[in-house]
Amino acid sequence: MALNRIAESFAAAVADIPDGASIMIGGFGGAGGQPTRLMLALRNHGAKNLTIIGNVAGISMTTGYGWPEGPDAPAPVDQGIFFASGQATRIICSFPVPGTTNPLSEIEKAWREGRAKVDIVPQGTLIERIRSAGAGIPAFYTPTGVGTPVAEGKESREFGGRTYLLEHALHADYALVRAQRADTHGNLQYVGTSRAFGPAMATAAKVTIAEVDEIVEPGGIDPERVGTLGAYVNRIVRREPGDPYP
Amino acid sequence: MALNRIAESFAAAVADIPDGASIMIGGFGGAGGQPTRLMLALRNHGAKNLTIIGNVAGISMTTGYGWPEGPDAPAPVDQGIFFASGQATRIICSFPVPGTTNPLSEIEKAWREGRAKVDIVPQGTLIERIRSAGAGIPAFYTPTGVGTPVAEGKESREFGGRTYLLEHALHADYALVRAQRADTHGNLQYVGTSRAFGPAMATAAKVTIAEVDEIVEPGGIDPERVGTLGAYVNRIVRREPGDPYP
Amino acid sequence: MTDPARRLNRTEIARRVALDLPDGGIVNLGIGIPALCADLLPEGVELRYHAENGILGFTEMLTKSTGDPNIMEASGNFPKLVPGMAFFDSVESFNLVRGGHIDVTVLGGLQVSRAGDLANWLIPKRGIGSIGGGMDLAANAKRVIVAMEHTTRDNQPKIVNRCSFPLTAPACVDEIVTDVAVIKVTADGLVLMETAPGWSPEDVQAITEPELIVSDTVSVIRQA
Amino acid sequence: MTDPARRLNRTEIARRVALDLPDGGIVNLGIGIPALCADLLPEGVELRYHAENGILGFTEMLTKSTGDPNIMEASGNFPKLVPGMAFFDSVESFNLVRGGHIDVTVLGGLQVSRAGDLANWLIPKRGIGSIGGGMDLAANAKRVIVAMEHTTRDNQPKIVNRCSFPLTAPACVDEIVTDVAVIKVTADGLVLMETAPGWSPEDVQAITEPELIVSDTVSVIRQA
Repeated sequence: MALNRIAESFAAAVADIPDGASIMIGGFGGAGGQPTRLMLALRNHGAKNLTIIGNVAGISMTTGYGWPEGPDAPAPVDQGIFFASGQATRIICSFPVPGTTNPLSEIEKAWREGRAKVDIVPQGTLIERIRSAGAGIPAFYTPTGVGTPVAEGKESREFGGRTYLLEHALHADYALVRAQRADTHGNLQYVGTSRAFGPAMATAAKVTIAEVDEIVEPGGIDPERVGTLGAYVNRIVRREPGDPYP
Repeated sequence: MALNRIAESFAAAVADIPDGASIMIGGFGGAGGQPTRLMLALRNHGAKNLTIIGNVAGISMTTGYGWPEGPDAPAPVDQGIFFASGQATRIICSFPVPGTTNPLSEIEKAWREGRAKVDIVPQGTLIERIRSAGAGIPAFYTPTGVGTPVAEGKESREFGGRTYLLEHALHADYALVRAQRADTHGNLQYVGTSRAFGPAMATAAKVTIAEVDEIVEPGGIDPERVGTLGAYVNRIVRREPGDPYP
Repeated sequence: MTDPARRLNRTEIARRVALDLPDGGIVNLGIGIPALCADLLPEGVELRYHAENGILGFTEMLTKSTGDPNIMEASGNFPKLVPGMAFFDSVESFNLVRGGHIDVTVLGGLQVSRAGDLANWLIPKRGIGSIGGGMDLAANAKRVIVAMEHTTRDNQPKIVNRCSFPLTAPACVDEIVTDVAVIKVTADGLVLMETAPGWSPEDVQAITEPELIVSDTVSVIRQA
Repeated sequence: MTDPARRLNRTEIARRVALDLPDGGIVNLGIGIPALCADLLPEGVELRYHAENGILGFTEMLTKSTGDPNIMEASGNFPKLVPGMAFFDSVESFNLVRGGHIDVTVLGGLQVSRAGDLANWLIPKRGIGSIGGGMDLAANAKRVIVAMEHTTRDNQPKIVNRCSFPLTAPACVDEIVTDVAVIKVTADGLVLMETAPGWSPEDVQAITEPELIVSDTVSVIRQA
């Protein structure tokens, strides 16, 4: 009983997210690995002044990045929905804008209008900062970003004749992740490249909520294929069969 | 062709290990995950003045730790063989001696006789130092060891009101690892708890050599089950079917 | 001085500790008395045991002749495959530990100080010690319970003003369960919560170096 | 000044880069011209392509209507499942990159300096830029090849004394392949190795800001 992690609905799973919360959103960018239903539930929930932490952000809705195409394919959804709705006031990500400027993404519109702060972090530094938060490491040194605007205001130090930047752990209040299968204890199984930022984010947030296609009994996930341990997962919600979103 | 990683024998796989080399040995301690045939080949090869990097070291031969028992079970082998042979002069590990003193392990004998240096590192710090070496992180902060003899001579620093130690990446010249299956490109599949230190060590050494039960064509390992990428593996050697060592 | 009554045996110490393992928790049990807790849980309590080598969710052990050395826990025994288990590497295993995701660890102890400092990895005259995962667990688990005999074989206190042995971690212990007492470590000092049957608070104090604060609710040691 | 002969098209640039991808290597191709290299390898060359999102060993792409969004590469396309592939998370993916395990990365460029500084992530007047995995790749791959047009649309040099745009990484570029030249970055400066058909070293110099050292073996741009 004490191990059961099932939440009754997407709305219920995000109902306690307060104004001002920081929210990690799993996946890489694109449909694979994105917790689309949890995102839509959070949009409907309406919490405000949110900080969104993601990787590629806001370009699927403008360019179709990582989304299937074709007559039955749904219109892409991405982190831009929280900027269109006015809920998010900050994003920490590695790839907030596509190479083209037209049409402007919702994130870029909010930034141009002074409604949102955009923190751009090199992708390897972003994932390592998230991983460090979960792993109890408050700070680490990385060679990435030395001699670039990323180094501004940061400590640097030489090791073995090369210069490195000190980077800090990045925690969040909530992580929304997407996996294909969960067992009732919250163990998650991912497929393909849908892992991406999900497993690290699940370790770095106070509350981790997983959106899955299927919930099985313990034993229904091969112990060799647990991608996120139930130890990190607080709530799991099953998608409706036949959900048009990938 | 360029991706083929198969070595013809255990002896051939370790033949270029020079005197003075640092050697990571995978697994955790015990039979599972230990590259026993590669270790025996290195013992026969005879390279001297070796630094051994492992985790639990030298207690299987004295206590049977992690080895099967029974009439057909082989006598345990562990890192002590390199101290009995006089090849190793240093070990970096987390658990070099069992709780009991009798009989003395080969590592402890060598240490008592002044033939070997023993560096004891907390297990979580040891694995993170190895992981950092492979991940391009020269140093990181950890809370473990603060206020203990482990902190002696190390920098400490506060983050968020807690004190942490600065720990450095630990590289090696060679990593000997054990997996159950390899494909010809060097991708490795592990089972159960035989992973342990192997995957991180494979990333941290200049040359990684894997001992496996089975070599398959590419595609013979599920892409979801690759525990060590072929990118990290330089040589693979297949064990003889029916090898008595586990 | 002779004991006023018998001391608890190792199984009884473990049975008392088992009462404090939280339903649904992630628990790591050290070698020795701690490892005995697993078989002594109150009914209805479900835990997920973690072992440092990379396994979560194991329960009972197979014999060494029938087990699989590729499915091991950190004491070198071979657990049975049970539903809900997970295997992972040592990096992930210590992310769990260092990251503070272990709810309770139960460790053995050589000495515990008034401030909750723990020494359990090295008797200096022994020469080399073994740290293993103990420092990571002691420094980072959400709750650290030490299960040990109250005194050394020579009846010298193991609960001391200041540890003379090298520390595993400072100010890390939350609770001490011994063969004669349950003691809580607080900011005010060590609070005696329970005593073994036939042992008075004064009897416990007599073999304890720091002064104990006797709880208003001090009781006989409970058992699962 | 008019061009002395036509410049190479994007496919021809990519075909030249493909000659420098080492058999058996781990290769990461950026968006744009770099991504074209994959289809243009010399016969017999086997590479393992890496993409930042956590895939190694992919080859060809499926169409967006038949592919699976759970099997993606970093440009957002959907690779076909082929033998020898591996999937992993972003932590592992950037261990490969930051740890220096990528043999070659081919990146696009806005500017490359005489010292091999690369600027490719932000045109300041554009406002927000996107760093993605580019800084990690540029700073840490064993070999960095930049594939780009030699000049801007206004025919201004993109190979400059000093980058005016924010850097991706300093002193990281090993080789520049453009639509008119192949240039090696050395400690002595930029060495002109090859020129497009009909282009003399002087023609290339005329649209390049730093002074080029003309190699003794300068030749026409080779093609796979």
